[in-house]
Amino acid sequence: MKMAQSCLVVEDLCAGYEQEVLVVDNVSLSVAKGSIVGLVGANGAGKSSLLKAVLGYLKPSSGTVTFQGKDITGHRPDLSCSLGIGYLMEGHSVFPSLTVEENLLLGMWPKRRQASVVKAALERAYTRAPLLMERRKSLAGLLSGGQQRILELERLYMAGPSLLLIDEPSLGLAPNLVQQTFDRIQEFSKEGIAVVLIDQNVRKVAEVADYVYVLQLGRIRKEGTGQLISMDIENIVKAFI
Amino acid sequence: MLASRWKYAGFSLVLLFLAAVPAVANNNYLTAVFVSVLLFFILAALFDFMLGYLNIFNFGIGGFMALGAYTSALLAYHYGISPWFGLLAGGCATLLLGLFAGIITLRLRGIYVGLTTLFLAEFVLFALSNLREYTRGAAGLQVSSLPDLFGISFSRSNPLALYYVLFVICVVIYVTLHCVVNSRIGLVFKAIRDDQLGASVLGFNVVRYKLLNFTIASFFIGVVGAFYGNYIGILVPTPQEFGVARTTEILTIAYVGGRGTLWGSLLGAFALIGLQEVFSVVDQWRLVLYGAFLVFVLMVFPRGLAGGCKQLAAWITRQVQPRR
Amino acid sequence: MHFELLAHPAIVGQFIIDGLGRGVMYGLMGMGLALIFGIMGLINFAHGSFFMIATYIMYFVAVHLGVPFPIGIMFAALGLFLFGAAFERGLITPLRARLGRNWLVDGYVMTIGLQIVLENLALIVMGPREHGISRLIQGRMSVSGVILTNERILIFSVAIMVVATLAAFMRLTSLGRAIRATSEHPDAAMAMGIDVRRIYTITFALGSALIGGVGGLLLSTYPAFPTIGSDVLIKSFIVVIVGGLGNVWAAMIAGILLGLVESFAQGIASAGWQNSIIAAIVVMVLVFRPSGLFSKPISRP
Amino acid sequence: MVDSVLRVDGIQKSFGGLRAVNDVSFSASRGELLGLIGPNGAGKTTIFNMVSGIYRTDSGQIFFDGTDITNRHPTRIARWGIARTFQVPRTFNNMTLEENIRVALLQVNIVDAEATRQACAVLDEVGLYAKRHQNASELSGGERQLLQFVRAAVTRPRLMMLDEPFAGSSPGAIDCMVERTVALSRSGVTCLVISHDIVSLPRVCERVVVLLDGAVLTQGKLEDVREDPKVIEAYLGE
Repeated sequence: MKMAQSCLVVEDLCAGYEQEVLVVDNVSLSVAKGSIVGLVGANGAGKSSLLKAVLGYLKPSSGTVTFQGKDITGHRPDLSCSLGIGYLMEGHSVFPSLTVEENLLLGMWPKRRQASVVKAALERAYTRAPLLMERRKSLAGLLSGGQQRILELERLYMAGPSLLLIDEPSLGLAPNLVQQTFDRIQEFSKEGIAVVLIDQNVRKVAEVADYVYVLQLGRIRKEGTGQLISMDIENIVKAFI
Repeated sequence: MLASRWKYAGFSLVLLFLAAVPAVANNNYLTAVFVSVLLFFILAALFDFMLGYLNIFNFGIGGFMALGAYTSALLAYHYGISPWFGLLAGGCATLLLGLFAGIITLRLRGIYVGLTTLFLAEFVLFALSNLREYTRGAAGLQVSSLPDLFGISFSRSNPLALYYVLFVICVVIYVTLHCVVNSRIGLVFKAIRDDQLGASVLGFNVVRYKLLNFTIASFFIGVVGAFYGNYIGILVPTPQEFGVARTTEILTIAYVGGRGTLWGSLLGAFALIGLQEVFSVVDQWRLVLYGAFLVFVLMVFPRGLAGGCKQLAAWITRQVQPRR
Repeated sequence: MHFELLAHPAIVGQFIIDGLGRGVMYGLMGMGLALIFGIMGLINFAHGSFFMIATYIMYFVAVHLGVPFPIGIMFAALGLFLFGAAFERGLITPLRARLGRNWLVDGYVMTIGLQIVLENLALIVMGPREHGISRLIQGRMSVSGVILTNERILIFSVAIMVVATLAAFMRLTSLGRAIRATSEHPDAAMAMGIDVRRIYTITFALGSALIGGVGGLLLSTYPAFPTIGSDVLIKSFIVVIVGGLGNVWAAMIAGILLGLVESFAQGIASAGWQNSIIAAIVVMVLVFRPSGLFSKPISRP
Repeated sequence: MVDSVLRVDGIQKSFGGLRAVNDVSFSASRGELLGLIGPNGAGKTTIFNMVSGIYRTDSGQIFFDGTDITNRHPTRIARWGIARTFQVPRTFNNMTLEENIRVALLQVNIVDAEATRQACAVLDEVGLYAKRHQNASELSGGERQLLQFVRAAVTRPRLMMLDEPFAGSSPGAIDCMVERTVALSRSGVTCLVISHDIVSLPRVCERVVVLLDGAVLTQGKLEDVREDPKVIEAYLGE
C-alpha cells in the first residue's frame, strides 16, 4: 500500500491506562482511502482502546497517528473529529433527550455555519432513511435499539467524513438489522470513505473487510486480506475462547 | 516504632504549648485568640471527621452548634439547670438531631446530603428565632455563666478559666476522634469513604457505620456549641453566628488544614486565625483572606497544610537518610 | 390564623397577584443556578454573590451614570457573563483538568471560596449601606380591588421573555443543542467535534449572565447590599431543589409555587413561621423526591 | 448435586427492555473451579452482580450451601462467605495496602498486631510487601487487581468470584493469581472465574459455562467446549 493513498496511518502506537501495562502495544496499521479495515480479537484485546488512542480519548504514550498526511497524535478528540473523522463509540451514543433531527444536526457541528450544506445533508439523510424523516420530531431515546443505530450511522455520515471508526455496530441488534448495518457500512466505503470496523461478528467482518488485523493482548498477532482471514476463521476464533 | 514515638512527643509538645502559653502570658487578648483557635480547630476537626473520613458533607454544622448552645442555655434560663450539666444536655440534643439527619440522608449521596443538612439547620435556626416567647428570638438569649467549681470562678470575667474548660473539652474530643479513626471502626470508615460498594461486598454494614459517625460527631458539636454559648454570653440565631456563614468558616479551616487529617485542622485554625490577628488593622479583610486561602489551597495544595507538612517531612527524611 | 380572609375575593386575588409577583422573581433567580447544575453538575454557591455584583453594576450604571434601565440591566448581564467566563476558565477548568471525574466536590468548595471573597470585598469596598432605587417604572392599576403595579407587570413580562428566549436558544440554535448534548453524553459530544471545555465555560457564563440580568432587574426590590446574596442563594436553592436540580423550566414553576405559598402563609398565618415550614418542605423534598416535584424520579441502579 | 455449593436456578434480569440474563441455571460444587465465558454482553458480570446481591433478581433463585440467598443484601451475602472481585479493581485507593488487607481481616475477627502480621505475610507472598505503606492509588492496574484478589481471599470465603482477574495484569501477577486460585480450590473453596485470557483460563478452569445473549449456550470441559461448533458459531456471529 502506498502512503499517498493512505487515509490513516498508525505507527508503533502505544497507550495504556497505567504506565506498566499497555492496552495498545506497538500497533502499526494503515487504512487506504475507500477501504474497510477490520479489527478482530477477544474481549479485552485492545480493539476499542486502539480507536480511543487514535482519536485522543486515550493519550498515546508513544508512536504516531497520521490522518490525511497530518499528524494528529494525542490531539483532543473534538479536534480530530472535526477534521473529518467520524467515530461510533461502543454502546449507544445518541443524545436521548434531543430529537432525531437535533441529533442529525449535531453531526454537522463542524459545518454548522453553512446553512445550505446543513440543509442538503439533512435532506440526504432523510431520503436515505425515511424512518428518520417520519420520527424526526421524536426524542432519540424513544427509538428502538435498531432505529438508534440507524440514526447513529446517518449522523456519522452527515458532515461528509473521510474516515469512520466504528466500534461494535451490531452489538445488541436483531439479525436482520445486523445485515442492514453492514450493508450501510459497505455503502460508506463505496463512496470513498475509509472505515475501521470492530465487531464481534468475526465472519461478517472478514466478509466485508478488505484487510483484517487480529489483535491479542494489545498487539497485532495476525493480519491479512479478508479472504485470507475467512479461510482460517475457525482457528482464529478458537484462539479467542 | 520510632515514628509513633515522634508522634507522641509532638502531641505532648503541642499540648504543653496550648496549655502553657495563655497561662504564662496571662493576657486577656491572647487568651481570646487561643479560645477562638481551639473552637475553630475542634469544629473543623469534627467537620473533617465526617467529610474526610466518611465523605459526609455536613453543611448544617452551624445549626447543629446552635441546637447545642440553645439547649444548654434554655435549660439554665427556664429550669435553672446547671450549665455544667448543660454541656452534656446540649450534646445529647444535637446527637438526636444528628441521628435524625443521618437516618433521613441514608439513601442520598454527595451534594444531596449537604443540601439536606443545610436546610435542616436552616429549619432549626428559623424555629429558634420564631419561638420568641421561649427563646427570645432575635432579641437574644442571655446565657448564665458556668457556676464556680472547686472555688474557681468560671464566669466570663475569668477568660483563662474558661479557656481551660475548652482545652479539656478539646483534648477529650480530639483523643476520642483520634482513637476512633485509628481503630478498627476508623479503618472501616476509610474503606467506606473510598468505595462504598467495595466495603459492602466485604460484608460491612455501611448504614450502621455512617450513623455511628454522624452521631459521634453531632454529640461533640453539641457540646462545643453549648460551651460556645457560655463563652459569648448571648445567643442570637443569625446566619453569621450559626448559619451558612459559620459553616463556611469551619469548612474553610478544615480544607486549609487538610482533609482526612484531624491535626491538620489545628494548623488550619492557627494559620487563619493567626493571620487574621496579625492583620487585625484591616479586620474586614479577615473573611476575604479566608476565601482567598480556600481557593488557593484548592488550586495549589489539594491536601492542605497537613499534606504540605507531610511532604516536607518526607523530603527531610530523604535528605537525611543518605548520610546515615 | 386568619382564614376568614379567604372569603373575600379581592383579598385572595391580591394574595395570588403578590404570590405570582414574588414567585416569578424567585423563579428567575433559580434559573441560572439550575442551568449550571443541569449542564455541569456544579452547584454554584457564589450564585448569590453574582446577584449582588449585578445589583451594584446596575446601581452605578443606571443611577450614577444615568443610563436607561434596560441598558443597565444589559450591562449587569454582560458584566456577569465576562466574570463567570473568567472564573470558569481561570479556576474551574484547571480543577477539572487535574481531578478528572472527581472534580465536583472541590468545584463547589471553590465556589464557596469565591462567595466568601466577593461578599466581604463588597463589604470593604462598598460598606454596609444599601444602594437602591424605589421603582423601575412608576404607576399602578387596580382591577376590581386587586392592585397591580406596573413594575410587577414589567417583571412578569421580562420573565416570560427570558424563559422564551432561553427555550428558543436551547432548542433552535446549534450552540444550544451542543450544550444539551454535552450535558447528556460528553464523550459522544466530543465525537461530534464539540469542544466540551468551551461548552462548559459558555454554560457557566450564561448562567452567570442570567443571574446578572435578574440582579439588575430586581434592584428596586433587592437593593445593592454586600450580603444580599445569601438570601438570594437560599431562595434559589429552594426553587431549584423543589423543581428538581438542574431543571431550568421547573425552577420557574417551583418559584411561582414558593411565591404563592409565602404570600398566603404571610396573609393568613402570623409572619415568621413560613420560613421554617418552607425549610421543612425542602428537607422532605430532598428526602422523598430528590429529583424534585416536577421531574421523573432518578432511577437508581 | 448433593454437594453443590452454589446453585443458580433459572435467574432472569432485565434492564429496561433489554433482557440481560434470561433463565440461567448452573451449579458449582465444593472446591470446583468453574469458568464463565462468552462474547461481550453475554451477561457474565450481571450474573456476578446478582449472586453478590448488587442487582435484584427479577425471577429465579440462587442457593448457597442450600440456603436461598436470592435478593439478600450484599453485606449479608458477603458474611455468608461469598467474596468477589471486580473487573475494574475496587481497591480502597486512599488507604495503604496494609490497611486494605487489614480491613478485610476484620471480617474474620483478626485485629491489631495479628492483623498486621498476617497482612504483611500475605503482601509478601504476592510481592507487594515493599509497597505496604503506599496508598493503593499508587499501584498499577495489574497490582490493584492482585490486591483486590488477596483482599477477597483473606476473608476465608467459601465461594470466590473473580471477574476478569487477569486482564491488564503483568505475567508475574497472573502467575501469582493462578497459583493462588488453584490453591484456594484445593482447600475446598469454590471459584467462579470470568476470563477471556485464553492462556491463563485453561490453567485455572476445567469446566466452563458458555453464555450467549444472557442464556447458557452449553457447558462442559473447556477442551470440548472449544471444539463445539455451536460455541465457535457464537463467537463468529451468525
